[in-house]
Amino acid sequence: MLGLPEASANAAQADLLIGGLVAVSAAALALVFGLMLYYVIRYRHDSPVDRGKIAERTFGFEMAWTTGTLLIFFGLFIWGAVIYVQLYRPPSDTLKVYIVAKQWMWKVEHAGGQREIDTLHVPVNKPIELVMTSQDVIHDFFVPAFRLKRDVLPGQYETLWFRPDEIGTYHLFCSQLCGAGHAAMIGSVVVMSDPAYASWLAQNGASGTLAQQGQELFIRYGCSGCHGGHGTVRAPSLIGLYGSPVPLSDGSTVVADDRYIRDSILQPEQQIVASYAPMMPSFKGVIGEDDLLRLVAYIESLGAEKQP
Amino acid sequence: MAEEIAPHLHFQYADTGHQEETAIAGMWLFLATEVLFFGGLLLGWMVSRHWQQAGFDAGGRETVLWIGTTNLVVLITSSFVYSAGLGFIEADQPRRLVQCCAVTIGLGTIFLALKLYEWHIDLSEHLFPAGPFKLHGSEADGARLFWSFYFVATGLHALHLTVGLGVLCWVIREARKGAYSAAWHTPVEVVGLYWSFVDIVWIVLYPMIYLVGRGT
Amino acid sequence: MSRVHRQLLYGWLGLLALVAIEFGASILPLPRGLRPALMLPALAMVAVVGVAFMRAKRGPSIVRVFAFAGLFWLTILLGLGMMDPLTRAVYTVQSTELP
Amino acid sequence: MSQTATVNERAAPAHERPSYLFDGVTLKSWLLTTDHKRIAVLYMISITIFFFIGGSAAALIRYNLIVPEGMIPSAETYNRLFTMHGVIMVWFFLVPSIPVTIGNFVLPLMIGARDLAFPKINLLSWYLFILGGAVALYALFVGGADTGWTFYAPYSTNYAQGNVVLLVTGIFISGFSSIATGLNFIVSIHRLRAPGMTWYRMPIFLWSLYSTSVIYVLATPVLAITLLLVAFERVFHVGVFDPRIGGDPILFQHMFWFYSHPAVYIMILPGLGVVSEVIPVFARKELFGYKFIAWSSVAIAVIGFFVWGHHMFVSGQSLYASIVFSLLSYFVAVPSAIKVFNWLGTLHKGYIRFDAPMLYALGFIGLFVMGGLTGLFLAALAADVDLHDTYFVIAHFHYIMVGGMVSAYFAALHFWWPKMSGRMYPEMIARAAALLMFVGFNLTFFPQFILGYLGMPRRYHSYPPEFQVLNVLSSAGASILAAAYLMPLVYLVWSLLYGERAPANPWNAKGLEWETPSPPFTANFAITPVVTDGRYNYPKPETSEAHG
Repeated sequence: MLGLPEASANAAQADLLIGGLVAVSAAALALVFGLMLYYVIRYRHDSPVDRGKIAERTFGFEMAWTTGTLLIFFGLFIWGAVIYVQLYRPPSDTLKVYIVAKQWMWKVEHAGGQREIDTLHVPVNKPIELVMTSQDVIHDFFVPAFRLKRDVLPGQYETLWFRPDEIGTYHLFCSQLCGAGHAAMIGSVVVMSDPAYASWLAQNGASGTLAQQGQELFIRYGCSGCHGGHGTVRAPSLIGLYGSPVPLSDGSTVVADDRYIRDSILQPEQQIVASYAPMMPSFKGVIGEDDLLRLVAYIESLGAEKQP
Repeated sequence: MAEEIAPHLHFQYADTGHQEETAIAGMWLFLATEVLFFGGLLLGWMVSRHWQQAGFDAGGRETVLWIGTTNLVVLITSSFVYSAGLGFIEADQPRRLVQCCAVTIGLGTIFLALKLYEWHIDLSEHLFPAGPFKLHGSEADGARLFWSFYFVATGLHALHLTVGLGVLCWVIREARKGAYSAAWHTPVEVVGLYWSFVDIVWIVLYPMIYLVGRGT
Repeated sequence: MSRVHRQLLYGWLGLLALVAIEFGASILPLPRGLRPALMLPALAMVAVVGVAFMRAKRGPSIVRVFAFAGLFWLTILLGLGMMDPLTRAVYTVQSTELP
Repeated sequence: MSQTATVNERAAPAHERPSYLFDGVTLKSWLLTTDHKRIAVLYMISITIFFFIGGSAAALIRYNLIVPEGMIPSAETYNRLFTMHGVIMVWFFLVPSIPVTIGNFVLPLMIGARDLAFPKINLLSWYLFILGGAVALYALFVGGADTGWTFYAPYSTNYAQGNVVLLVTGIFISGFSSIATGLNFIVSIHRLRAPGMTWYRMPIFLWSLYSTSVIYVLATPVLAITLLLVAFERVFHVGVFDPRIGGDPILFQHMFWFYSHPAVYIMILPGLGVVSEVIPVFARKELFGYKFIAWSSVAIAVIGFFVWGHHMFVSGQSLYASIVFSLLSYFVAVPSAIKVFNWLGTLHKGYIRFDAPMLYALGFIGLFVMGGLTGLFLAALAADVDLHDTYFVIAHFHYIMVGGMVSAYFAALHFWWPKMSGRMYPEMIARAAALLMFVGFNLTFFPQFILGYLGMPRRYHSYPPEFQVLNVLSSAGASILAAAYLMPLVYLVWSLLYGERAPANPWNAKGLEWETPSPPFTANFAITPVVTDGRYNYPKPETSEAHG
């Protein structure tokens, strides 16, 4: 609508919803303004029109419009919720891109190790999943063309997925007040055709993929001392860990996702794997957000090794 | 003229009973706002403990249990004594009211003195969440959260208590001037409500600060 | 001793008993998730103070309405406020892939 | 209505008493007054000053946005400006506005009381407001703050520039003034109604003031503790919101919106009450569905506490929480819709006159409906993901706050001006101002809906050039709006000196306040009135001749 491109599947759905809301609103506005104008003209004080009998009992009217609005509102709620839930249900084959926000820039890291700032290159018609965190305050990743935004919080990962379906360059805004450079924290999302994306990746080739860089860090930070190799005793092996359920010492089970791995590096005592002693030190303040992403990517790649 | 019959009656009230009940209702409503004020802290406690349970409880284990418990008993007793004083003025015994007020002030001062001593211990053990901190390692973060909560909560409670002590001093002064009688003692009752509420706050804070974190 | 003062005394003794119960229960090795149950004696103590010392059952009925309002809104604050933290971790990214 | 003497009757008959305006003429007699009517006047002067300070900040904001790169060179200055605008308008104009001025003035008159329950606390409330306002103004002008009025952690606690601690202290102090007012209103309505003034005989405005006061009393303390925690964290660089030690910044948002969403209803409920009061008078017809309007105010106040999470659909709160809050948000919209339909029912078959209060009230209906309907967009989860934190939100809440509440404030001001000042305002100029306000308002804020949909985020000092046309339109509208707001300031002050003397009941309205002289004397009623009407209502059309 209004010349704003609908560059993702979600955008079309959101536009439909907004269109529906506009229609409901227009109808309600027409009703209210229409009746109001009609009444104030017809029943102005010096108008001789016969008022007739005035409704004494109002209960029926009240029930009618209360029920009517409730039903319409409930329908709108369901409509909005159904689309919203999809935003939390990414497909399993997403292409992951890691984003670190800081005052006032977007640092983007691709799985292949390519890095860029304030620009995000993605292939068209592929589900993209952003794993985002902030180094300082709360930012917000907002792409109007996708009708999507999500706050980017310090201290935890937020994820956001979308499937761009139109090639082009779109605005990326920070939409959560983050300081003097808030309005300057803008960039662009470049949706490219597959071949163009492949050649972009090749041209911006980095020193190893994100996972490979993570592997170096895995050794440098001493993680491999306990978690390295197969069948280690002191610490659980990380091979095949990613995406699988982990039994914890308190009897519960969590799925080892990005957030879990990040938390386990920073706050190892919070979720102790069953039958292991809580002996791992915290790496909080030791490993920066950039390197954390690499480690997570490396551990994810270990998970992929096991699965055929 | 109404003014001469009942010197404390404001002109918008029908009689002193009407005015007294209104004042009491007003104080209860004020206490309802105080419930929400401390309710925000309670939510902060619940959420912080939810995210950082181990560290939060580890922080709680560092509190000085004996002072907290003694203070609980002291404050409960003070509330009891003050209520007894209210009973005395209703029986037209202003001297007894003055005595009860004095004991209440004494108990409140003991609470405050113990609290100050406890803060002194806390600070000298580096339990203030900012700066160098007593706990290290993985539990330090949650413990810092606990101690942030602790200082805000106990500080606000102590502030309420100090205000209460000031008001009690005013009551005792008025009572000694013979301002209160069985017929009219609205301020005594209203102040009693406030003092009991200060007691209630400590009753709720006590397990949150001193008990929940222990024994794990 | 007057009836008023006798009732106050009972209230005070009841409170001391509750303090003892609460303190005693805290020594038990309760699991971490159950420790907040130590708040229950405190709630009983609040009720005793309210009734015995603050005379919540006497006085105009509006007093009880105000007290109820305070507690009701506190429940809203805590209940809806905890709804998010209690459910936030459940919907992590990969949870759909649970076997 | 029959009247009877009560115990505390005073001697002098009504016509021999000085009006409250001249019952003591020294500055001291004003500054130490406990008369609710004088305190209302003190409040009115204060919030007018705040309104124009906040308005000047708004004018500078619109001035800045005329060009994409921003007319004001520094983004820091711009951030301080919108923080100033938000803080002053929210806490020092909108939250107090109608209740502390009009409400303070007419509440005791309407229930047939001589004053509020606690007159000294009422005066204390004004002093707290002034103290809080002075501290906040000092903080905003010396050093300023760039957090926006929302103070989101961890930005406000660890990163923001300026005087955040002092600013939240000012807001904290003024919060106690809100609590004092709300407490006074609730207790007065419960305890001081004249004999025969049952709940369902009360003027509808009192139902909305009562509901507003519930929010004052129960939401404000949570804001107070939240701001206190922010101040603690800012001073010591550690606290429960600090993500570096595992604190939850989203907790701040929960606590902040627990106050600030109901506070939105603080800002609109009195307006809804005023409009429900004004429309029947100028339609010469009983209010349609009195009980439904009355209880819908209470419903808004209560349900309004359940919906705060709809400000946080993209904040990272849980999916469950978002869905529940979205559903509850739709529930709170129903009572508002009920009110609108009942107003239309009241207009139906009336004898409608178009005096300035009525014009403001009709304008209110239109703008309030626009604001309410766009609220449905923001309550719909998927639409909010797109529109959140854009100019769509700005436009939405300005339609409610400015289009709605400020229009209602002017409706109330004109409606009760004869009672408060004893003078009539110039009718024709007032009508012109009402129309100009409506036009200027729509021109300012309608383009912002489109801007928001196109993706312009809020709080942007500069913006991509394609947004310029709509921004220029909006700024042009703002200049019309500014002129429209200056008009009442001029002609109302003029009327104080040269206006026609007002009769006791210029609108031929029902209600105890109209049975007192204009302006009333200090004790309001010579003898306590006894209400015997079966129902607080307005005359039926066949019995009422058009007035004046």
